Amino acid sequence: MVPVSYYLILSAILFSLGALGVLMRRNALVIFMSIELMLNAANLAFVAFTRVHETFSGQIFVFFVMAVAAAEVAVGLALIVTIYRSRQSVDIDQLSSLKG
Amino acid sequence: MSLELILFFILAAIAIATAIGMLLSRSAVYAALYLVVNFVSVAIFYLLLDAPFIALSQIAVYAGAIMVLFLFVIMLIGLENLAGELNWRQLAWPLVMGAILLVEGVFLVIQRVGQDVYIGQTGTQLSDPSLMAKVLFTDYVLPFQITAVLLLVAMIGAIVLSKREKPALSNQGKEA
Amino acid sequence: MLLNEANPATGFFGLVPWIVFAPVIGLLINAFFGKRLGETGVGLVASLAAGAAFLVSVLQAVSLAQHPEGAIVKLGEWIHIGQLALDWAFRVDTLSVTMMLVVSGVGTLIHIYAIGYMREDVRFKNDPARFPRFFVFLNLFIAAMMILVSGDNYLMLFVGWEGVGLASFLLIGFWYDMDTLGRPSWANSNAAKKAFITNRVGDFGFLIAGFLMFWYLGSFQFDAVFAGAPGLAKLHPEIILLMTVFMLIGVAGKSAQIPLYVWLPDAMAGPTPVSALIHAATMVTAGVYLIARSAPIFGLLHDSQYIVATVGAVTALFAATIAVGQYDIKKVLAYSTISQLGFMVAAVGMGAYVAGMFHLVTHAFFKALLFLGAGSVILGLERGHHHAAHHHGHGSHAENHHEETFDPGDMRNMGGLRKTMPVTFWVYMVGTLALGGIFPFAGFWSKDEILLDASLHFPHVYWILSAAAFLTAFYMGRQVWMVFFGKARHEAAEHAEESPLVITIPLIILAALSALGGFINLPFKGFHQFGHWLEHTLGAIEFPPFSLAVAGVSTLLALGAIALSWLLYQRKPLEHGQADPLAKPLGLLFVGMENKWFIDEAYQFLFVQPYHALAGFLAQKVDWDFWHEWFHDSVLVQGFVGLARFLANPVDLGLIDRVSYWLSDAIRASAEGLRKLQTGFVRSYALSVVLGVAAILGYLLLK
Amino acid sequence: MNFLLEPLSIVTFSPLLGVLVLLFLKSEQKAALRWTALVTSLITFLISLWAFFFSGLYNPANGGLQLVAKYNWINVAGWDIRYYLAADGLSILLILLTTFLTPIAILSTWTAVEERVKDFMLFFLLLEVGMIGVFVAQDLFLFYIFWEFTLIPMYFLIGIWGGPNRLYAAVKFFLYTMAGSILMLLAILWLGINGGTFSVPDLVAQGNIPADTQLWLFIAFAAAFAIKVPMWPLHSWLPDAHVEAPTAGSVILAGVLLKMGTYGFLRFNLPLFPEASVQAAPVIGWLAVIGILYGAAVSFYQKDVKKLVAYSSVSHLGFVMLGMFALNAQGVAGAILQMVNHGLSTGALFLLVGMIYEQTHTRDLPVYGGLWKITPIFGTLTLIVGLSSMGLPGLNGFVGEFTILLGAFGAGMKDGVFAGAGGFWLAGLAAVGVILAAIYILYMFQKMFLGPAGEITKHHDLKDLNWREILTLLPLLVFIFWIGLYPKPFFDLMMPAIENLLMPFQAILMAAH
Repeated sequence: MVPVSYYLILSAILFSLGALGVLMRRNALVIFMSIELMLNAANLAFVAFTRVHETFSGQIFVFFVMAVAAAEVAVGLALIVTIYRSRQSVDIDQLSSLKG
Repeated sequence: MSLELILFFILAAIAIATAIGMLLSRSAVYAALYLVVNFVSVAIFYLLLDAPFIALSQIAVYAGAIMVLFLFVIMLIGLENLAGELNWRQLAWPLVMGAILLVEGVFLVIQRVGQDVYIGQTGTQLSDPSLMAKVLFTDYVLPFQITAVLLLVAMIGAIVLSKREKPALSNQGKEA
Repeated sequence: MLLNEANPATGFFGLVPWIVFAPVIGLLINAFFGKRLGETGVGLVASLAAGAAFLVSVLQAVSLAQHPEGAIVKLGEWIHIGQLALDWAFRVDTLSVTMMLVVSGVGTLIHIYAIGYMREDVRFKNDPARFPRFFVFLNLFIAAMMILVSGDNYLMLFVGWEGVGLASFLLIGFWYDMDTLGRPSWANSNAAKKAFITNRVGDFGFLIAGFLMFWYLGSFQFDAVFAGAPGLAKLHPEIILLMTVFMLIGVAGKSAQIPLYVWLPDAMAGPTPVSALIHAATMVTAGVYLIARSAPIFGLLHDSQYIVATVGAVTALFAATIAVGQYDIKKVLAYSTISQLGFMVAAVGMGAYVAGMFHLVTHAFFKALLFLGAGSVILGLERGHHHAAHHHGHGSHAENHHEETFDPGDMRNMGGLRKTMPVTFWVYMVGTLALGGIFPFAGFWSKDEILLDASLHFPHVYWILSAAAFLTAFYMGRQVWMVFFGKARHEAAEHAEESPLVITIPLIILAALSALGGFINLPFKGFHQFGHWLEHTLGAIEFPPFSLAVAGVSTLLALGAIALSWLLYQRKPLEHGQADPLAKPLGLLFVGMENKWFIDEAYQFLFVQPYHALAGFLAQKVDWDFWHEWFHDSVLVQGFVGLARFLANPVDLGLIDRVSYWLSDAIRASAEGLRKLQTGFVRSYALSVVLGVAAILGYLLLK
Repeated sequence: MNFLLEPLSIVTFSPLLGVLVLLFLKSEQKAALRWTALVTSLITFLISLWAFFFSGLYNPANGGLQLVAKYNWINVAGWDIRYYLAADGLSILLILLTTFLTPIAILSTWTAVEERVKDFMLFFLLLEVGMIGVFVAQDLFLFYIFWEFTLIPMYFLIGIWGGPNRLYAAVKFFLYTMAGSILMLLAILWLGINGGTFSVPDLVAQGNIPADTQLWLFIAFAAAFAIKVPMWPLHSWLPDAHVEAPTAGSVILAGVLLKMGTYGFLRFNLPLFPEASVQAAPVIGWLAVIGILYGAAVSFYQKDVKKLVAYSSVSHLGFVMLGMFALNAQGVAGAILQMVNHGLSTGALFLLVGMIYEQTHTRDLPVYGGLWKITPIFGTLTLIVGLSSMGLPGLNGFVGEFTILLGAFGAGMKDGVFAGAGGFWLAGLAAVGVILAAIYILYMFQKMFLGPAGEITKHHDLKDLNWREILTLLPLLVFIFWIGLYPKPFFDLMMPAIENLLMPFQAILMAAH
């Protein structure tokens, strides 16, 4: 038997790694992948809690998260492609038009 | 130390390792491949947690669809050499923050959940996809529909975004 | 279906709705297919429809002869709310069938006459396409009039009442784009409008009477109302009086009594068959019918009778004086009609219902005859005018035709038509004698009966009516001398031509009826057939013995009047352009007669102009300038703008702005510092997000 | 989701399907857009017929609310707001009138609206949803939402497709109606909070509002409704809105939107505040009579045909208000029928005016004249509709006006509501309105169709009505004759509900005298 806290700690580790990825990488694609990693970490926690609370809600949430993630990836990648077309790069440090 | 626990640790190691691998990889293709492995390991965790439907969805959606999409995009925009992207002087803050997050997360889990909470034993019911479907199509039918619309909108959005602007043919024709 | 609902024991009663359906079918056919049917077809359809109605009426009379109690034929429910129960129900009794016979009988003859008349009229007016429309309207009139006389409740009567008003409006305005002489003008349509609106004033009275009736007697159905009226008369006689007075307003509108008679003379703008049918023989007698029908109410109070009889008598005399001063052949007849209606109203007002109805019937015959005769004269003159224009006209005929305003209805243009239009002359003479009250023509008997009743019960009415009778004979004499005798005063009259058979045959039939119509109710013991016929409906009727004194006096008066008119107009026939021989001796009096006592002008001044001014004042000054422009656009909007300005200038600029400037300065200063945080690097934003997450987690941890 | 499958929900929201289809059409596909809107509105009409007559779910002999759709909606902070739709004899005719007039109005835009057809049709169908919603909502909150919702499409219909002064008219229309609604909203909130529910039938059943409070609430509701009706002297927005609105907008404005005001009185003021209604009846009665005479006199003076018809609405709706507040069976039945009649005949008048305006681009009476000769069908139809509007017996207007006047006269009897406040004079003066109606209608008819040919008639090559236009008017004419000759089916539909409605008033009037 695995204590549920193990799963949660694993989820926390993966989440932190994902966050780290977002913070340290400049390539938009990799940042995107890191975000997916964070979503996965959250999903893992959901499923773990499903077993604790004995309800389907967690699984169903995971299901929705996946759907949203798919949508997000579709739009996000389209954005990246568009950005690449105009800038010939996906380095987000070069995208600084928001500078105040 | 049960077999399950051993399996858990092995898989956890793989998951963490592939995550770190992705973080550090020099090439986007490698990063993507690391991530696929990570997703598959997480899928196995789902199986361990008696959620077969989610596990298979995980493989189909994440490892399959999403990652293929990534690879397509990588192919589309060309391979970019990411060497030298990681500038260690810039990494101080991210590392600090990541560490803080990790520590806080772990402590929260310990504080709130405790180590002696075990997974329930009624898993056979929770693993039944048909029961889940029943809940999904009754209590959650409205969110379900909205999700469908969301996907449709995302699809249209992606099409609109990635469509190339048509060059103004008439003007060129005149000049030519 | 309709047949089943009638009592099978009572012969043809079940057919009675067809008196309405037949003309409705006729009008629908002509309305939709009129253009394709051609003129003869249209006329035939319309005449057949009217004839069918006449046939059904005759069948009703046949059935009534066996079952004098009559019948009520219910067609369907109309308005049922609470105690209000109105049905489409037809009442067949001797009174209504009398009216049906007159309306459809005279109506059919006039339909036939109109085929000939309109065929020429539309050509004189240059618009043959309008031919079918005339017969549509004419059938509409027959249908509405039939509803009026056959309805079993006051509301159904009212449907017909307004329906004939509509038909009258449409027919008066038939030549809506010209005046009576065919010049482009608003005159005819004004006349039509005037007729409708004046009638509406009367209808208003009718409605109020109806409301009183319903709320005090609980019904509109004739039998129910009559049953309850005597009880009410004991409790609240004032209500009965009000009811009768308001009903009298309705009668005054429809039957052209003082003070609402003014529309009828103008109504002569309609084609002559219309004048004959609607504005002489049938529609205008609806008021008389209404009072006769409501006999159980009017008979309850002496005051009601007194008022009605006086109004009728005064109208009779008043209109007769105006008739004396008119030159238009149809105007004379129009005022004569008003006067004769006054006789009838006075009769039914006095309670002499049989006399009134008798006069109604005979008057329908001879007045229709006179109008149609006048129409024939007018057509004859038109023909003569055309003829003359063709022979004499040098240069363009059309121009000649348009520039000269030849009035074919003006008696001053006539003279000597006795020779050129012999048939018309003879029938016209019959009509004149009947109207003048000369023994043994129809008018003598009926008028005599009215005078006899008046002499017994209402002496003042008798004196007034006698004077009116004298004037009647006088103006008719004047007309005949001016039109048919002497010599032609206009070349059109010289070349006048007799009308075709389709016109003269109805005239001859009507002439026969005018001559012999009086025999339906001879005032001798053992006769009185018409009175006994109506007795079934009106209850027991008093038949005063024939009085030689009354008859003798009225005959002497009539003969005297004719003699006087001979002296004035025939011994020295009028020359072209000569003033009326009465003008000098009567002086101002004749000016008044000539100008209809200036009543139209007075009404114009008293009612029309004030209403125009009031409407203008309300619309322009009150509603627009004051309420719309000033109050809304100035007070409300400007007030709001002013308030906004106050808030904007002193309050906003002075106070709030000052504060906000200070605030904005402070914010700008701090923003200068803060903008450095905006590196534009996505990752530094992400970092701050993570920072936030970490802070929240830390809070959760420490809580 | 069941709430959407209720018959009345389907009736109310079916135009939205058309809206959905319209969204996928291009703005250039004008024919397709028009057909879509027309077919949608026809389907809505058929559904409404089905719901009331052929589904077997509605029993006309029952006076209570039927086809009930009742669902909890918002239950927070002790508020009980429901999705509550139902119909009864008071509203059924108006619902049918709405679904009946909408396709006719759409048909009338076939050639009249050429710009932004898509937006026009969208707004029109949305407007229909709002109007039907107003007539079926039985929850005050829901009613208020529908009530305000109708403003928005109408605002755009006037503001975009209107005449030269359209913005002024649209803004005035919007603000005027909004101003009244605010007071009503306050009263609704008061009722909902104090009564514990927003459902009208429940509130009526509770019925324990003290008399003086009733009066205040009555006034607050009346403020919104009287502006919409519009009752004299709050009519100032009407001529502007009517004159500027496009034909179809005028038809719906006169035909349905104004009825929302009178319906509001009938549905809310009378049952919710019976004592206050009896108290206020003489005031409203007199305002109505003033409106009848004033509207008739003012419309007689107008040179602009549309304005003339607009002011005549003030007069006609005065009759409706007078009958309603006579508070007896004849008056109320006549009032409801007159609402329908006004929708039919004034709607038809606006259609006719629009048809000639399309050809001549002027509504100035003096330039017309002699039209009947050139356009006989047009003239004849206008005559029939005009006669119906002035209450010629045998046509629909008479049945309504007569029963209203009869009711009003009865209310002047010793146990009626008008007994102490003018008595017979109200009905008597209102009957004068019948004369004045003849004057302005005949004036209009004469100036347009009779007399010698006017400027326009001479110089334009005017065409008579075409088949589409006749088809647009034909249904209206059928009902004009039907109601005039055989109104029984219509009265049968409303009588049970009217008896229920009037039940409390007999007791109140008994107590008062």
